[in-house]
Amino acid sequence: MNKHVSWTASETETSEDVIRLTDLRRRFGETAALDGVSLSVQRGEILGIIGRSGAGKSTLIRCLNGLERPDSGKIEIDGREITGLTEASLQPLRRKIGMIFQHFNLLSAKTVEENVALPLKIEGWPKAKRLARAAELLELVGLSGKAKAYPSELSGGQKQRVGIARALAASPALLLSDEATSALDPETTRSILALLKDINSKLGLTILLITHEMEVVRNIADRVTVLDAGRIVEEGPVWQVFSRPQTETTKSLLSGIRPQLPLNIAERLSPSGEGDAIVAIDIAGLAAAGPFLRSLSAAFPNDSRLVHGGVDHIREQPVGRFFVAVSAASVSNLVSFAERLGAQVEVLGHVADHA
Amino acid sequence: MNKHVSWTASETETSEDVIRLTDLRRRFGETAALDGVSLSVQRGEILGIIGRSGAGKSTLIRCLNGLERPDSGKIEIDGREITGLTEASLQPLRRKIGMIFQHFNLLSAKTVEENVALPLKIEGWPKAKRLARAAELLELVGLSGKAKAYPSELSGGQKQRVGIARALAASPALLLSDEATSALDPETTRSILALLKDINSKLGLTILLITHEMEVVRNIADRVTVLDAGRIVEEGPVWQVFSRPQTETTKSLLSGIRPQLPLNIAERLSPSGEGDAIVAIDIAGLAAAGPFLRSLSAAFPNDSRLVHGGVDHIREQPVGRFFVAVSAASVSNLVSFAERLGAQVEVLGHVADHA
Amino acid sequence: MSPIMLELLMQSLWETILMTAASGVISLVFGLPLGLALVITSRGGIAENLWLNGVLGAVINAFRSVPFIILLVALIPVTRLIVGTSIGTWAAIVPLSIAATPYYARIAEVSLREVDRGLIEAVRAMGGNRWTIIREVLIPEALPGIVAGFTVTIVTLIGASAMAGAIGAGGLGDLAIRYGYQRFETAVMVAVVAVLIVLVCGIQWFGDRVVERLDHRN
Amino acid sequence: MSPIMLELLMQSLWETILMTAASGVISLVFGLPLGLALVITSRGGIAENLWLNGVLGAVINAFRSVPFIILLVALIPVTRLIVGTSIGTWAAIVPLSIAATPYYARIAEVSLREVDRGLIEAVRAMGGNRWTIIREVLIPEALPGIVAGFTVTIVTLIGASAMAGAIGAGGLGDLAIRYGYQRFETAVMVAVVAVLIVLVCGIQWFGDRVVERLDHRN
Amino acid sequence: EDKKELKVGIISGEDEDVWRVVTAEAAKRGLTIQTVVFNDYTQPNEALSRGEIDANAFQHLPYLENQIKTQDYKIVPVGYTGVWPIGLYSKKHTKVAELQDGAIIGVPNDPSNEGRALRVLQNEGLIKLKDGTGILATIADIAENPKNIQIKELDAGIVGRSVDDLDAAVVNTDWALKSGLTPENRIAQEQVADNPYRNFIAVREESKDEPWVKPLVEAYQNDVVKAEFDRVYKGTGISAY
Ligand SMILES: Nc1ncnc2c1ncn2[C@@H]1O[C@H](COP(=O)(O)OP(=O)(O)OP(=O)(O)O)[C@@H](O)[C@H]1O
Ligand SMILES: Nc1ncnc2c1ncn2[C@@H]1O[C@H](COP(=O)(O)OP(=O)(O)OP(=O)(O)O)[C@@H](O)[C@H]1O
Ligand SMILES: [Mg+2]
Ligand SMILES: [Mg+2]
Repeated sequence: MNKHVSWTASETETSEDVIRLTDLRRRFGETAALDGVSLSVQRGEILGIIGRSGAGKSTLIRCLNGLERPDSGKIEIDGREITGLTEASLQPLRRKIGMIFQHFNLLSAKTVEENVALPLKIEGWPKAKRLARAAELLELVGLSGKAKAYPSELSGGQKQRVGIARALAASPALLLSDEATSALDPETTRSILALLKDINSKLGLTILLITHEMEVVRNIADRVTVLDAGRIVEEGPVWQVFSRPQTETTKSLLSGIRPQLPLNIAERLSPSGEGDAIVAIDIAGLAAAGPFLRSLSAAFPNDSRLVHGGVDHIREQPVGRFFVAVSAASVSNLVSFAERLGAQVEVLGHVADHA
Repeated sequence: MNKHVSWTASETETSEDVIRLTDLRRRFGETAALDGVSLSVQRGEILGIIGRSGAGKSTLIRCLNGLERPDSGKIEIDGREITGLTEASLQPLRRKIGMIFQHFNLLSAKTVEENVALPLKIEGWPKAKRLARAAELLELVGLSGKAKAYPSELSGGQKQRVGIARALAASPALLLSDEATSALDPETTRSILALLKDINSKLGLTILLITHEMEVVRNIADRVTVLDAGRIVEEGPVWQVFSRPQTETTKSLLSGIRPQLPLNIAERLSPSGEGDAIVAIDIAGLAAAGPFLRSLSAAFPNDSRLVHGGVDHIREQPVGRFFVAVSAASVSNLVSFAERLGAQVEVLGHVADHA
Repeated sequence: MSPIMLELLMQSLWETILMTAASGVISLVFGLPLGLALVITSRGGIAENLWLNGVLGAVINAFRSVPFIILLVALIPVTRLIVGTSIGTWAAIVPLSIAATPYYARIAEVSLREVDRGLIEAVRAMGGNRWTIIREVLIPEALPGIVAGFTVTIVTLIGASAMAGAIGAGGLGDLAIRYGYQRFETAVMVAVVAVLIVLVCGIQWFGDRVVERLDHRN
Repeated sequence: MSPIMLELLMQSLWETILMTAASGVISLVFGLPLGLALVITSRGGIAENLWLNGVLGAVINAFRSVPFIILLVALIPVTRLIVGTSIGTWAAIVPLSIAATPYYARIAEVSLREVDRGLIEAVRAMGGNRWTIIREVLIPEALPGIVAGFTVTIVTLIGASAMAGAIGAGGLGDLAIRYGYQRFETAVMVAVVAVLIVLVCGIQWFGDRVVERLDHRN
Repeated sequence: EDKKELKVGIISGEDEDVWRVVTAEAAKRGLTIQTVVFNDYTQPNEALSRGEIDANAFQHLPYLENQIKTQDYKIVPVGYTGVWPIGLYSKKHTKVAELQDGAIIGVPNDPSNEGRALRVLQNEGLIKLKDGTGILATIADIAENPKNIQIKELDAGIVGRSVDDLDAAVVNTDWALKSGLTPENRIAQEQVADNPYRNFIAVREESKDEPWVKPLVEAYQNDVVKAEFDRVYKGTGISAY
């Protein structure tokens, strides 16, 4: 439509930055919602944004399409500085940015299909075409039967899916998603993520994805950014951050998705040297694949036992996290054995009886 | 307060049913939101309710405190039939039931602390006492600093925590929670669940917990009920349902929490007998603990390799799910070996090269 | 009641309906945009312009400050310009509309202000311009309130139209005043008031049904 | 302007303020509960009672149907019973209040209807009774609209009070009619109308500020 | 009982100025007058009859008689004040005879003025009222209308200002002046001599012999008041006592 904003990946294949944020700040009274955020997102990338409740995630994403004006800092979208733009000059830009709201924000006076077709109406599509497109999207999110219903007649997850369909209707080049799957069951979440992934790879859609479900980040994001109290505390490829989180915040956020020693065993751990030792072994990349555990079993045939944990895959990268019980006598052998194979090892303690 | 509704576990220790539903039905036009639901919940139990979006979960929970009137069926709370009750006679009952709404439903004209204190105001507490109690609860949900803020000044997760604090304010005997943690980060979720679990064990709070996060069910629920299109399709102790789901719906809902063969390997699977075979092994209970994998390694020392999966714990029950690569020649041996140890085994296919 | 009174009653009913409907429609056509203008130019509005907002507010207040009978007289030249005469039912429509427009603007303003800002943001995020926001959000979302407020306005207009008898507009209110009140023909007054009550009840009932149908918020 | 006119102006201003304030407060005190009653007894309301709703609606409509001047006269016995006289500023407060109460009931009804049902459910779920719902949800949540509607009502009352000149109530509107319209003293009329405009602008400004402070919905 | 303070009901307008002077004159005679200003013609008699005021001064006999008939008032006149003759005005015609078939004529719409106006039209031979029609004639009382005259009933204060939209209008003289009508526009007029529409001060029948009645009338009927009367009414009203 507009020269400035036609920036889907299909047009230019260089991986330049679609979004570049420099030292973004936004205060609400006492609270610094954004406290100096700098961030770049490449075309076609899927960036997961995680952080504690109140960390500033929604505020960040709202700055990107000008719904929230930062107090200071620079926002460049496709190389164009937008902080100074008027509402009117933001409009063509926003038409290429889809947004899924944390609270849905569906228009109560419009039916489901009218809600989904609205971005197309704004783009000036004729009625028949936009209703056809709405029907197509409702089909994709599994809501064909609810096209004529009003939002008040939908369940929470159904409302959220309407919000997703609406955000995708105008085939945006950039999708800002604020907890788009939080009200969805895992199955529906999976199908929505598959849909997003599909659009991402076929049309080069760039996605910024706020979520509290680490599974979602693991399954779909290329890179992840961890916000804490308005600052970015960690950032990197998902498999790296997930397998070796550096900050306490990240570790805490990820603790649900990374195997943790079960409470009933952890409670019985004592630092004393009696009984079996419990050792946590982290290993990522190719070394983590099956052979590691087999080698371990082979090296300590009657003496090592997998108590908890296993091999997981993050974006095709195998990541292993094992809690192994080993007799007190073999602990140091096991540690040096594992470290030789490139693992991070930690002796957590000892359990008196067999767990 | 009222003779009929003082039913906390501390008073009577028999494990009678707090909730008994018989053939509950509710239609919205064409949609059967509840299509004959019968269910019992015991005092002090934590029941997880899962199901696809639109399955009828919210409708079910809303029937329990009379916000929704079923078309037919019987609802007994603490042995008292409530379907026929008037609004006025429901009121004392509802004061003992806390409810966390999917969409928060915070009063916009009241501050956070006034919102939390409202159930106490209804119970007739004096102002100073109820504000003290509100402060206590806000502390518990980590929102002490926001007591004087209005809901519109909160982030999504903060709003949800206010809703949780409010539902707990009047020390209910039964808590109805509709996706109470869906807008919360994993860390906050964990602390909220710990709080609920604590109240549950100390005061015998009965909890009905709708959630889409299977982690939540796994970590806190005693029993789980799976709804599909208004019917209960599966029900049982969490560790049982989670380790051996019977219906397709449940399997699909749980697939995220149970290790799945990574896509990059699954894609390369072929039914032909060339290359290594990939075998899925499910094993629950004590047999799943470490020795199983060690025995396997011992039995097929150079021939078996853990590709994905591992040992997990559900409510202290070890649950194993392993994807093992084994040479074509050893497949049948491995299957019979595993089955002898009580595992469920499935040969998924073969991969040509080494995964 | 004499046939002549009955005829007068029917004619007055028609005059009331004509005056109320015409000035109602006009006040809707001009008052709603004016109310919209008040809302969108106010602080935090989608076309914030406090200066314009102040001017609009002052003009509206000015028209609302002038007693109706004075407006009626002061507007005689305007009325003559527009409808060609300053007397009769049609002439009454001008001052009635001019009085009702700022009134309805305030009523509509109250409802338009209630629209959830999140919905406005949703359409802003889609790249909708002000006009889109007005057409797709403000008006449809406030519609139940806009219609309910219009019902209030119409009923108020029926009351105000009684005063338009001063310029020979006729109508039920004027009939009631002249025959019932000034001439103490209580029977006529009671009959006229009864017709008025039925008319108002009908309008309110119809308005309520429309609101019910439009309201999808539950 | 002569000192005598100035004194008259000040006195009329005081009479207007007195009439408007007193009847405004009374219409708030009675109109708000009436509006609440309309909302809670309506279909799906928290005290659904369609019969009562119909009766209340009809009574309100009846009062709203009667032209104000007729109400003024018809209420003379009532007025005398309440204030001891049927003429003067205090006497005007009775018919003004009785006219404004059903009017404000309708205005408040519009705002009260807008309250999100989810919030009512939240308080029902806590075991709140109707009274709690009214006090903690309906009124506080609709308060911005209730206040904005009250501002509209007060300004409308200023207009209506001009007609109370019929019973010798005085006030600015009446002064404007007497001098401006009946005596054609344009200077006086302009002065009076200017005072009226300032008064109305002041009330509107104050009302708007109150609404702004009360509105926490953003 | 020795009444020291009198409440007198008047109709808003120029009379307020006149009564300010009357109040001053009354003070000289030991009477304190408080005027109660009405802008509606039905209320002063009602208030008088109920004893809320002691006298009023706004009406003529035909009006009072009709009020007495319908409302049973016990009210009597005690002294004349002035008369405001009513006239037929036109900006399009110079004689009554020029009024054509179907001419539109405006008349005041309040009962007393309307009856009076219709009688002016009857005097000019434009219409004929039914026999036995009282002074409060309305258009329903027209028996013959040979010229098919269309009569528009308008507010007394507006009928003059609408003369451009009419062929002719019956206007009270005071209103005529304010509406920009001059004696040249007058094509017919009510007779002034022995005009039954002279206004007066009225009191309740029971108080007609009170000692304050005489000084009250005297307070009005004097040269000081007449001067003010002539000043404010500029010849449209004529003192008539
Ligand atoms: N007021 C209503 N009018 C019409 N249909 C409704 C209404 N409320 C719910 N439904 C329908 O009933 C079904 C069950 O809704 P319910 O809200 O119980 O689902 P749910 O299991 O809570 O889903 P979710 O996980 O998405 O919140 C849905 O198909 C929904 O569309
Ligand atoms: N309008 C506002 N007024 C005052 N404070 C606000 C406002 N909006 C946000 N905040 C505060 O700014 C901080 C960041 O809010 P934000 O909504 O960005 O958090 P979030 O990371 O999206 O959290 P969540 O995961 O809970 O949605 C919070 O502490 C919040 O209370
Ligand atoms: Mg957020
Ligand atoms: Mg739900």
